Amino acid sequence: MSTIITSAPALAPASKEPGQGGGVDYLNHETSIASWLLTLDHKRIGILYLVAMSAMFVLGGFYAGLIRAELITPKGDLMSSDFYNKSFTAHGVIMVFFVLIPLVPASLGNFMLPLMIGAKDVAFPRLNLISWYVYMIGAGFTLVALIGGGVDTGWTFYTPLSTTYLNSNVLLTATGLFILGFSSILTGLNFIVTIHRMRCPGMDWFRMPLFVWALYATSVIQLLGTPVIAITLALVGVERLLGVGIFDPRLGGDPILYQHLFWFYSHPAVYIMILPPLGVTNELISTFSRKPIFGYSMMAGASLAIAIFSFIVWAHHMFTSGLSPYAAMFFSLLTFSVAIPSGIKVFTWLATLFRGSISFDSPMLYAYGFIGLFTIGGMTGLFLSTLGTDIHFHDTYFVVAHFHYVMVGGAIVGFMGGLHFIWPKMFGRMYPEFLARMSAILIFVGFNLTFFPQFLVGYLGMPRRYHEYPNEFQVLNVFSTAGATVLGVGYLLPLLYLPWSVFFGEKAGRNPWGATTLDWTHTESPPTPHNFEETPVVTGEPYKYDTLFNKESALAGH
Amino acid sequence: MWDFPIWPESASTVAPSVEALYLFIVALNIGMTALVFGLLVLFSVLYYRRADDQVPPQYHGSMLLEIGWTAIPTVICLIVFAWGVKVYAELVVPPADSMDVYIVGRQWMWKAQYPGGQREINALHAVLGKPVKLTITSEDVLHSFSIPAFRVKSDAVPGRYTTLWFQPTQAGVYHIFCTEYCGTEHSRMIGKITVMEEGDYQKWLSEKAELGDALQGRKLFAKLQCVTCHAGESQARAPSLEEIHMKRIPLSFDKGSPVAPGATVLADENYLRESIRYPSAKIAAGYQYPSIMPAYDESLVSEDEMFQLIAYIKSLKKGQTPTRNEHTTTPTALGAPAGRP
Amino acid sequence: MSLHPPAKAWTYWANFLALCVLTVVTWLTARMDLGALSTPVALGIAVIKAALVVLFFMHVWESTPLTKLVIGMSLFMLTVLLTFLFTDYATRNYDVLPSDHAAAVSGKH
Amino acid sequence: MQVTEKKHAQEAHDDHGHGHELAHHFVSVEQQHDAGNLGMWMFLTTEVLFFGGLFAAYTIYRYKFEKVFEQASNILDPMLGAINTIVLIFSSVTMAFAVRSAQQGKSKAIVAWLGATIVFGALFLGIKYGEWKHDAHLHVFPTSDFNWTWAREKHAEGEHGHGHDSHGPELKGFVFNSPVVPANYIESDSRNPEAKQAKLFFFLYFSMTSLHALHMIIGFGVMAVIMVYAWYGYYTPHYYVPVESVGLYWHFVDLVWIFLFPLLYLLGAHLGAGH
Repeated sequence: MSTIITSAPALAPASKEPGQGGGVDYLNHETSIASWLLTLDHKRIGILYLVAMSAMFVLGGFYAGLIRAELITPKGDLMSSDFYNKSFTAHGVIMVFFVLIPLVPASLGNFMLPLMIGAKDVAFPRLNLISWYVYMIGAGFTLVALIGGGVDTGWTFYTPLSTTYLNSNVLLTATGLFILGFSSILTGLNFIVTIHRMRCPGMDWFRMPLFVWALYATSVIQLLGTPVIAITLALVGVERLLGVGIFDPRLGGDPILYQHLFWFYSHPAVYIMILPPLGVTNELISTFSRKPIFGYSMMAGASLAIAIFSFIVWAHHMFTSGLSPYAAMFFSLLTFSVAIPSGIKVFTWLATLFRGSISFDSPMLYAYGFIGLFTIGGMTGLFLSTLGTDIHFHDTYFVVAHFHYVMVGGAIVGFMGGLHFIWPKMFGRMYPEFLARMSAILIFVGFNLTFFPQFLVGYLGMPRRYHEYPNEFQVLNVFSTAGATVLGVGYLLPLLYLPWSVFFGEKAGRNPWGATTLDWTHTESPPTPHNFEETPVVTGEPYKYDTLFNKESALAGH
Repeated sequence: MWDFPIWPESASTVAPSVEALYLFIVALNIGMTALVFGLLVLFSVLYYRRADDQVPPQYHGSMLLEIGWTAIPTVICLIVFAWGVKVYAELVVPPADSMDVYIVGRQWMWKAQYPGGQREINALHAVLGKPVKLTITSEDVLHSFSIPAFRVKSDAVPGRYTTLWFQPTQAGVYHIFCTEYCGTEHSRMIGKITVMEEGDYQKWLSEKAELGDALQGRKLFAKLQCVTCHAGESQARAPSLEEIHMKRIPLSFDKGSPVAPGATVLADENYLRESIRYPSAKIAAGYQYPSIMPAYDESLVSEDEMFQLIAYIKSLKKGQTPTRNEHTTTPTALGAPAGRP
Repeated sequence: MSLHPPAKAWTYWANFLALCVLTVVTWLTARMDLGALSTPVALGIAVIKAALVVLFFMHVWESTPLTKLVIGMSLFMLTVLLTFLFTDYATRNYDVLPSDHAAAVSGKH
Repeated sequence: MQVTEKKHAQEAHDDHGHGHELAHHFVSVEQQHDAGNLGMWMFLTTEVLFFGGLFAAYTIYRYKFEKVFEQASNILDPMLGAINTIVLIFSSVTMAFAVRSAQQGKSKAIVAWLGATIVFGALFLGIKYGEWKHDAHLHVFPTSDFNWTWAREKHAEGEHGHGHDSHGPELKGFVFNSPVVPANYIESDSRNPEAKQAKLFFFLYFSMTSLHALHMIIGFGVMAVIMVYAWYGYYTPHYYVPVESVGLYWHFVDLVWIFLFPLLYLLGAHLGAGH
């Protein structure tokens, strides 16, 4: 067969395909509530996750607001220290476990993965729906504990504080997170099998979009890491219940062992959060500069390398914990190994942009923000992987700033870029572009204003999780809170205009961005229930813009 | 009052080392960030989309560039790592002539004990230019002892000792923070360290003078009936403790002992502590397993008293072990020694 | 026609027999005092038994390279977890160390 | 992306009109089978690391408290462990034959072999229950009831042929009716740091064996469902992924035990044999 393009992509955002509007798509072929709650369609499950996680994000953001409000003044005048501790625990638990970890894989990944590899669905659609219900049940348990009673261990649940000394609802929270872990495992399992077994004919490993590679690497971490945190939390629960001192030195146990087991998962978990946004950014950079990703195989390899390396660096969270100095040096050296593939990614994007045809649609603005914030977040990681400086920075606001740059500046901003990119495919409608760009800029500015001062206050030595603090830290904290307000407005905008656009937005057309992957070229917006009318057969690389914009196809579009 | 510092005071010998490394990484950060942001802006200006159907040249990669941006960061990382280890070595290895101070963390206060027996809560005093070694532990949960102005920090871990040292280079009063979240009043677990001249320090010490730690420990040594077996010359029941500190002890590895053949242990504070809490853990060569010595757990010897006992053992010179008097009775393996008042 | 032709019945019985023999062997060797060797011997036999189960009962002998990769990956991660944990526990200065280590850590100048 | 299209899905449906055998989103029965098989292996990978957390804790504490762990291990009966190993291996064989029957399309044979697997699995759990009951008599359940001094004494008595008649008064209401430990034992145990270490061993012993048992019980449930389906001829040589998956699962349960047996039972076996 010849390699002709059977459906020319639309060039202009507003161009309409014949058949749009009257067709059957996955949104309108069934509309009852039951058809959503019992759906086996990966696209609908992705949206179910999106809704659930948006609610969680708002809740987590609410707690963040409380924390920032308290920290305007050095004295603990707004709330009691107990409530403050419960607030930052709730903020951490919700944001880490219920937002960041499933954020991109479960929503965007679920929606895009089968579309991108030319499959009708994920390998195990029923399991996919079960994952969502497991997520909801886990969330139910945890929210009852967090809001009903409150937990004040911090999201890290360090022993023996969590096992022996606190009378809050640790057990219920741990149960919720234990259950939640299975959601993550099942999603990862589903994705790996889907990528291995469900690719359409001709979709070789090195013809997959890079987002798929990122999801693959993420799923490996989810599969291999999550079970360890599950059993660790189970041990914490048993220790509370039976009074066995598995982590309590008074009873013969070792609190440092808990940290080892906890970070064996929780450090790789950071890469569960950041790898998928890194993958999404590839799609954005390529599409909006109309260039193939520079050094595709190196980029794919870097994702896998990050996934593997992430498992051998965990003890850098423990340099001051009484870790053996030899182990500290060992883990410090290994920690630098993660920096290399991360750097490769940033350089690769820059090289991709070189001599590109760059358009500044809102997803691209988010991608720019992502690259900038991820660079700062990644580079400040050097201070923390280096032994000599980490001792000073450990457990200060410097760490808080660093991981927010990676987790919020990276993961959330990358997610926002991906969401704005995929939105027309999801709902077939465009959002108001001006508001979207405003939001991207507000988030970037607000974010930096919030978290850059925290680097400085961290270098001054302000410890994290402080309800009260010495006066000299106040100015920087006020800046931070002011920035958080701007950031909040930035987040609020999409919460308003995105739902609005589902009903009132302009029709998007099949391929408003001129992207080249299967999800854009071979499905309608929104896609039909089974994605592809006919199974596509791939014959070339994923990013190739010169054939898409030759004269004939440009003419055919008009 | 709104003062607005962005640079913490630099008041110890290690602080400049940490700062130099910090500044080096800051420079790397600025360089890399400037490079990335600069290129982003530059490319945006040069290559923005001028026409809807514009198609740029399609590059697929360059081996040379890719090797370059893998190799150069690797080299930079190795330099930073090596420098980091060098500074870390300064941070973890105290000078031999350091003054010992013992720190016990508990919810939510820091308790300090000086060799002379002086005690303080949430406060510490040090002499300008004299190295101090802190031996830190916790009575309950994890804490972390941090003095930002000195760039030092160490967790307080229940059940074992960690150490930290500093040599102040500037007189003044500096913050002590607890940086490991430890429960409700975590943010109130703070204190002040006062660095003073030698003369002022001696004056302060004498005002606070109590019985010395070692002297207190000597009393405990008799009260807990340690002296019954650790009797100096006669080593039939237990090894002599004279000048044992920082000696390398060959361990018993005959039948039943939990250590590997040929193993030795350094008799540092952690070993002394372990041998009091769990006598059978590592038995000196020549003594049988399990130990006939009762285990002195937290209900018999508090963490404070443990420091006093260890201070005493460290101070024991040849021939100084007191002789047992007629009132001391032998502790039995099952029962505890008589309860403390 | 089946997706995979079934294995010969006798291979399962032979495997069973081998596993039983190894179980008896490991039990007998454990009753002897082999000193430091006892744990490696017991674990070595366990590894052989596990390999027999994996290769023949779980059909990995004739499975795809992918399955072998998956197994290798999980074992690799387990090894990382166990051995990297030991970098800490085996070198902590209050534990029993070879003599030259501790002197370096304890700060003797 | 350069793409051509062809009517692939339709063809696939026409080739295999076996009703339930091919779900709509798969192209072929081979693809469906391989997906199911890979999925199960992935699941087992997570199981390896799930148990791996416990194995890590076991390894560290065994390294730290080697002596006491040996003594504690000596309380367990390696003979029962060995018998149980063989029982479980036998249930693995019957499971292997169940999968083989599925490959051959013999529905009734699947039911028979799975039935045999459940019977031997139940036998294993029965023996395990007997061991736990004995452990309860020795007071080695890692609760506040734990008493190391008592356990060592009673165990030594048992080995020297004094039998278990010399127990104190029976405690009613507790699931195993263990004897009450005299106060002086409790006092001496609380002063003995080794009791804490032994308690850690038994905590790990009970959590590992009960987690293992839990996996077996879950396996029983899955097998029961599969037996019902098999009885009605649901599985064919084209579609037997569920049988194969439960087979892999059961062999994995066997594997865990193969490691638990030496780690828990054989560690101190030479101590007992020396008497």
